[in-house]
Amino acid sequence: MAILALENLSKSFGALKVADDVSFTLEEGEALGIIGPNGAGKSSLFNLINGNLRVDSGRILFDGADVTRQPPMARCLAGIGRTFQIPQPFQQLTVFENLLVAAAYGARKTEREVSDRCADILVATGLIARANQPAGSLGLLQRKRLELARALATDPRVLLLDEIAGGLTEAECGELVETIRSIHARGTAIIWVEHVLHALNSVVSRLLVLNFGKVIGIGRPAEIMESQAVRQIYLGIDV
Amino acid sequence: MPAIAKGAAIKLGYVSPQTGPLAAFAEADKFIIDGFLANTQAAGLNFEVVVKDSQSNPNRAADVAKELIVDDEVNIVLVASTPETTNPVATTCEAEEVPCISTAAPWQPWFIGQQANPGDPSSWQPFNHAFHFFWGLEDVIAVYTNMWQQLETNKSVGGLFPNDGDGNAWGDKAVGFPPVLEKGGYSLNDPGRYQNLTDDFSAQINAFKSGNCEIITGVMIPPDFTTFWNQAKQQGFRPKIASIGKAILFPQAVEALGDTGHNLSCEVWWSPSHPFKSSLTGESAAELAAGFSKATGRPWTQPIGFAHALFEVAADVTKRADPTDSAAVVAAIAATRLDTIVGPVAWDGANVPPFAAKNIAKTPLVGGQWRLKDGGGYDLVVVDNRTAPVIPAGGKMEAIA
Amino acid sequence: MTHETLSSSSSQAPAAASAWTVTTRNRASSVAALLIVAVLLAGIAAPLFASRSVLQDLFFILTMLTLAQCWNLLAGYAGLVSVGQQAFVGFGAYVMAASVALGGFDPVVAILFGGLAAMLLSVPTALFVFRLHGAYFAIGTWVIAEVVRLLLAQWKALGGGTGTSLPTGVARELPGVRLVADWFGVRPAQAADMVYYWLALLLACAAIGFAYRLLRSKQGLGLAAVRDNGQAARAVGIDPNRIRFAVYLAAAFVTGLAGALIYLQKARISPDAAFSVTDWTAYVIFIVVIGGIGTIEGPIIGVVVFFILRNLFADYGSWYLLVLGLLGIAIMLFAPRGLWGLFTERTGIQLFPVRRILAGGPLTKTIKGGPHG
Amino acid sequence: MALLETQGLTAFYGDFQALFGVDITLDAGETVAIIGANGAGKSTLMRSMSGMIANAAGQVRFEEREIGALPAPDVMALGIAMVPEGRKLFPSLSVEENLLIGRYGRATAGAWSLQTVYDLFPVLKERRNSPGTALSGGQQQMVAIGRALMSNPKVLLCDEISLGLAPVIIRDIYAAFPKIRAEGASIVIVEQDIGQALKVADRLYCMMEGRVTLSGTPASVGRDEIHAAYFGAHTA
Amino acid sequence: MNWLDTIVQGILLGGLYALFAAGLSLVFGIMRLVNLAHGDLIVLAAFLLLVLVSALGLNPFVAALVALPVMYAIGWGLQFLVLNRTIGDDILPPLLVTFGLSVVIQNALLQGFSADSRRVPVGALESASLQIGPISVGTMPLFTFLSAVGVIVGLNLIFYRTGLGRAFRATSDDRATAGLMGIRADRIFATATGLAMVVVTIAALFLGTRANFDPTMGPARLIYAFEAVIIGGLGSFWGTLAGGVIIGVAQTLGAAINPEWQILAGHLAFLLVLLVRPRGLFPRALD
Ligand SMILES: Nc1ncnc2c1ncn2[C@@H]1O[C@H](COP(=O)(O)OP(=O)(O)OP(=O)(O)O)[C@@H](O)[C@H]1O
Ligand SMILES: Nc1ncnc2c1ncn2[C@@H]1O[C@H](COP(=O)(O)OP(=O)(O)OP(=O)(O)O)[C@@H](O)[C@H]1O
Ligand SMILES: [Mg+2]
Ligand SMILES: [Mg+2]
Repeated sequence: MAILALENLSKSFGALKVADDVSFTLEEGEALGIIGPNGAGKSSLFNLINGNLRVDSGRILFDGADVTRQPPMARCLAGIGRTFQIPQPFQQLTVFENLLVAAAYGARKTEREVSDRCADILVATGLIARANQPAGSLGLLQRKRLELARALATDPRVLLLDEIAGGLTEAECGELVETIRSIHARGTAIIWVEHVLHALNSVVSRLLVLNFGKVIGIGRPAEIMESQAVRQIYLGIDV
Repeated sequence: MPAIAKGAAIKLGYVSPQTGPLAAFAEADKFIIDGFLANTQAAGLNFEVVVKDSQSNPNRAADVAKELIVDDEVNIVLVASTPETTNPVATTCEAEEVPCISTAAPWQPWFIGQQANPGDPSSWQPFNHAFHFFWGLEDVIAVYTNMWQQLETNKSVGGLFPNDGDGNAWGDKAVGFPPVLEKGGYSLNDPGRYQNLTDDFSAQINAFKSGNCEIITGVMIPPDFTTFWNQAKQQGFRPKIASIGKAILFPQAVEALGDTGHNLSCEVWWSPSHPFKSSLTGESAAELAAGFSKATGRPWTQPIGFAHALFEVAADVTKRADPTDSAAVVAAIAATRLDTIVGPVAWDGANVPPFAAKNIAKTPLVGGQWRLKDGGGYDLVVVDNRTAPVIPAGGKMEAIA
Repeated sequence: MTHETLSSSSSQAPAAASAWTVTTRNRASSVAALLIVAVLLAGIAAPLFASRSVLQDLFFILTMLTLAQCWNLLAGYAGLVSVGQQAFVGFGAYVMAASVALGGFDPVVAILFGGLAAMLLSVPTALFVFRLHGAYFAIGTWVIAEVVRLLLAQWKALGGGTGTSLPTGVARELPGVRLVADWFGVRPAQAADMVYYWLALLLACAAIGFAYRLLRSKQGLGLAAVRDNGQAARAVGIDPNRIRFAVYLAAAFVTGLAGALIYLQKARISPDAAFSVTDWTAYVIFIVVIGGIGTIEGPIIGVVVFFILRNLFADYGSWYLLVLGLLGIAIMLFAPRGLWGLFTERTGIQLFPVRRILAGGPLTKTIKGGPHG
Repeated sequence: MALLETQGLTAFYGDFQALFGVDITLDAGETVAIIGANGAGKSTLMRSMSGMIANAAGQVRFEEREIGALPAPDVMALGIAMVPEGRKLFPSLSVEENLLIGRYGRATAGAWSLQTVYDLFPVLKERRNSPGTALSGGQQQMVAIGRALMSNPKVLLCDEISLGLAPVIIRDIYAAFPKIRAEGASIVIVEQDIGQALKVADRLYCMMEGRVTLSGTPASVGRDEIHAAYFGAHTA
Repeated sequence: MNWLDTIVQGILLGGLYALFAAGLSLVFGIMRLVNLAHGDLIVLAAFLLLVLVSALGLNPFVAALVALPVMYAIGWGLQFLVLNRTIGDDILPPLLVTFGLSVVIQNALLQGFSADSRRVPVGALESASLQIGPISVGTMPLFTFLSAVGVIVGLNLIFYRTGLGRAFRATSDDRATAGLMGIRADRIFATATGLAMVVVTIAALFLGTRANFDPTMGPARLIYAFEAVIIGGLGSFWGTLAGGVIIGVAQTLGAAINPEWQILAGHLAFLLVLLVRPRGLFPRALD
């Protein structure tokens, strides 16, 4: 059964369409990748799904329920977790507290109940050594890890990942892929926006291509990568 | 004189607005207190005056009154100048059961303003420890109407009363201007209470114009009156008479109006031409004023006389009672019969309604006009003394050009 | 950076769970707890040996401290920089005065009414100002306070713009005053001072206790998250407005109580005084910022500094304010985290720690540095 | 002769030491790449060279002149422009204004102007009047590069220039490098994508934990060496 | 024709408020600096004018020309030496420092000039008026309004049409990155405050000639100025003018109903606008 379904979603900023009649479904436990040129509307799509942006028209169904009009916090509680492309840590809280607050609210538990899980997530995301330092002192890539860790802490059923592999070394990238795979293995559905294709393709089972807010292709990664449109507009390989 | 026999100093507390927007009222304080101490010392009396600044702030006034009573343990609290300072101080003294003598605020805002329910006269209570001497609204109304009678007008009056201690009292339907003016055959056009520091008076000017008012009266703070007066001129509204309380009390305020201050009229509480003498020093009013100008280089102002008189009363009271016995002091204040530099002061209930008879003593009031001097600057000339004939008039009422 | 899969955490094995510990306490805070109890006991007993003038000073300090804690809760923790707290001081005071003077209620009941009324007022206020952000919020709250002041200045039964005094006997009707006067053999005015003082002490302790409990709760953490980044807070399931609303209401309630108590003690009320932005907000901001915003200790230090300054310079007229202004500027420029911030930076001591420190597991070996890293 | 060089550069964030005596050189006309794991101190090095943070010890020399103590605007006026990590466009300025502001502190004539920048990144011309931050990440990166070029700098410092960009855009941007070099700017790039870095760089430095652990030309250093320099000898 | 007159007077009053607000708007828009001392700075400028007029016998308008560079320098120095240190994401430090400054200016003026209320005389111009149809319009209020429009036009040109204006906006967005563009943020801020002080001097000229002023009267007008800025929307100068006019007209209309409502009506208009448009009438696209 589909855990997330987008039906004819549209959104524009003035004349600029960032989502143009977007429809697709995400099956329970599926990992879907989204690629597309810069400015295609990928991050905006995430903002629509998690409620940061209001849709102009269309519906969003989560687990069968219409969440189109719900505010972001309600969607988080329902089970939609996300990371931000430009990291938005709680600067004055420590790394650990960032997770603690996300877990306590996002999973509706007490601090005590979630603290061990938060510590484990810190270990898994390689942030444990920074646990007690203010998040504001992290460098960019560590902030991205914190984004992932914090989203995980909310115990999501669907996890939206926005460009978290950029800027990693090969080895780090490999670690990240392992981490995401293990999250996926636990049954969490994932939508991952990423330009680092080899990482993306080693995790996702379907790939969606967005251009000017329109879905121009969706299918198995291998097929998509071979398609002429993708080669032209995204990879820049002339055919 | 029991206190002096013991050799301990008599402690007077004094509160006035020495800083802040009302500071002009307290300008002469230092001069007066220095003179008072020098004089009493020469007479072998041992006074100590603890001076506190209310900073023109009612919160602060209440605090310093408490300090005087609790920390300095003064025998009597003296307080002067505008309800913003006198009322919190008197209220505190009343609660602390410490004798308090107050002045330089019309008695209605002082007395009624301290009642729990000012709107309900039947609930008003006299005070046990707080006493006040000054004139009242009935006096200023009498003075104004007397002045107005000297000129031919249509008896249509425009009122400018702000929503503050003075304005509410002056505009009060029961004890303020409206009932008396009505009796005197005047029609009062009162558009309503405005807030102080208003930037536009076109509503009032329009109302006065359509009511064809030839007389303007009110109790305003100086910036507001200037705004009003200028705007009135710009809008072509030219009354024959403008009798304004507070705003044109001080010569500096009138000078700020440029040439347009000529023949504005106001009440005169005290002037160098008042025929009274200090019970402390024997100085005449003119001598006191001259002494102040000489010492400070500033022109005389009306509050000087009252600040001086306040200390006269205090000195007199302590002569008649043991200052450390507050009940005796209160009794002595109530029994005061003293000729001061602002006239006779006695809490004998004369000319005061019964509910306030115990706490209020009245001093004489006359009317005056500001006249442009030849070389620039203004003179305050007494133009109507029918309310207090002992005070000589210096001229007749003139219409504004 | 060793890699580990999440499988261990997902099963939430008890063995793994026991490896971690989370604490907020440190050694200084345990000592502090003792210290606080001692100060509290001394505070309760103070009227037995302190003079009236000291009691009055303490009353001032305690009520200002209460206001400062409330403002700190808003600005320091909830990111709501209000310049309009005088609305709640004044409204609480006015409702108290009306209950006493017009309604004939017992003064202590009237204080409660004052607090409740301030809280009621804060509901529509919050609905409005929560739509605004940053400086807009600050100015919005200020304007609302002005509006409330101007409206109450039209309340003729309480003297309009002139204001009014409470009935003279009110202090003596305070519950317990007669009892205290009899027990200690003091004049009613002094007994009243003692009762006022205890009420102020109670209020200040309640304010501090409430703030500290809040900060150590899940809600406190949520509040900090909202302050740091509202959008991210929403994305992890925190409803920023709900949590801020609750804090705003609570702060209004306590501020209203403090306002009512202050004016009950002053026994005279007028709109200009009760809604003074300088007395009830500017000085309070000064206290919090001087002491150290966003800490419980800061306002305590701040109020003491403010009190000392006030007493040192108050008799120098405008020079006093001039010096106060210059000092405020200087502290802000050279110690922007306040005096307490300066102190903790040097020593790492916190009397009311709220930071959750993770320990155990591999951390015990690798973590170094003080509480601020 | 070195155009820009650092000697014994040391930098701190509070108590935390981020650089430990870093020496690098950039010769005129050269492109140098700096690679390293995240947190290695690459951005810190760039910030030190551009005057954004103060150096605790050591020297930065530009055209034989010590500039380590100069604040960012002065460094920029000498001809060192930076494309900061995370783009950092000005939200209240339109795209075109964002470009124009690039020459505020140094309006030297040269190859780069609005026209030539638009030629380099045609998509920017279409969106010239929209607010800079309403662009997508990749478009913003183009503006950030264009903005730095507008001052016709002698040295261009690019921090994580391909981060978050679609492959086609990375290709476009790197395609612009020869042009940028041809117009006379020397370039320092910080790049995680070693493949990319090796393609454009004349020389490279590898950093780890605040130190330079390896330097050389792309031809001379092998993958293994780079790997060792990234993670230290023990994990190699 | 009372209603028409009321509205015209309100618009003219709005000009005065807009003039008070324009400098604030500039500083607020660029530095997010809530300058609580703005009102006191206007009063300070008014005293400067007073000194120039009374000591040197200058015509007030000439005195204003002399005062402009002085106030510019004061503003520049104040920003460069003091306020720059407080600028950041947090609105509190500038709030506190400018509040301290406000207290300092007030009390220094009290020491220097006493609490007397003063006035800058402009002679016959004070009471002069123009008769336009049934309405008489005071010459000085008209001047005030026209100056406000002039100031707004000027600020708009500088802010949106010049390199300096771009630098203002860039610095307001991100100081550190502006540094990379060769912009010296501290000088840009100082220039902005200097410019604001030029506007303040113009405001002081019309405040000082309109009514009495004394050292403590600054804060009373400050709130209207803030309201005008916020109604207009951050960074929009035309919005500031509109805001001033809205408050002015609301006040005169309120007063026409009952003077008790005069000031209240202005505040209520402000609240009403914000209720409908929480970011003001003409907010900048991104903030
Ligand atoms: N503002 C700051 N305050 C404190 N520490 C910082 C700050 N910025 C960076 N650091 C720390 O300094 C070290 C070096 O950071 P830097 O940003 O220079 O690394 P980098 O090599 O650019 O990494 P990345 O690939 O993540 O951008 C890191 O450990 C980082 O946590
Ligand atoms: N708040 C906004 N107002 C106006 N336009 C916006 C806004 N947010 C995004 N856009 C525009 O919408 C388009 C899509 O942006 P979005 O951030 O979704 O792209 P993206 O696909 O995530 O790109 P990238 O891969 O570069 O992150 C871009 O052209 C951007 O300029
Ligand atoms: Mg994106
Ligand atoms: Mg970096």
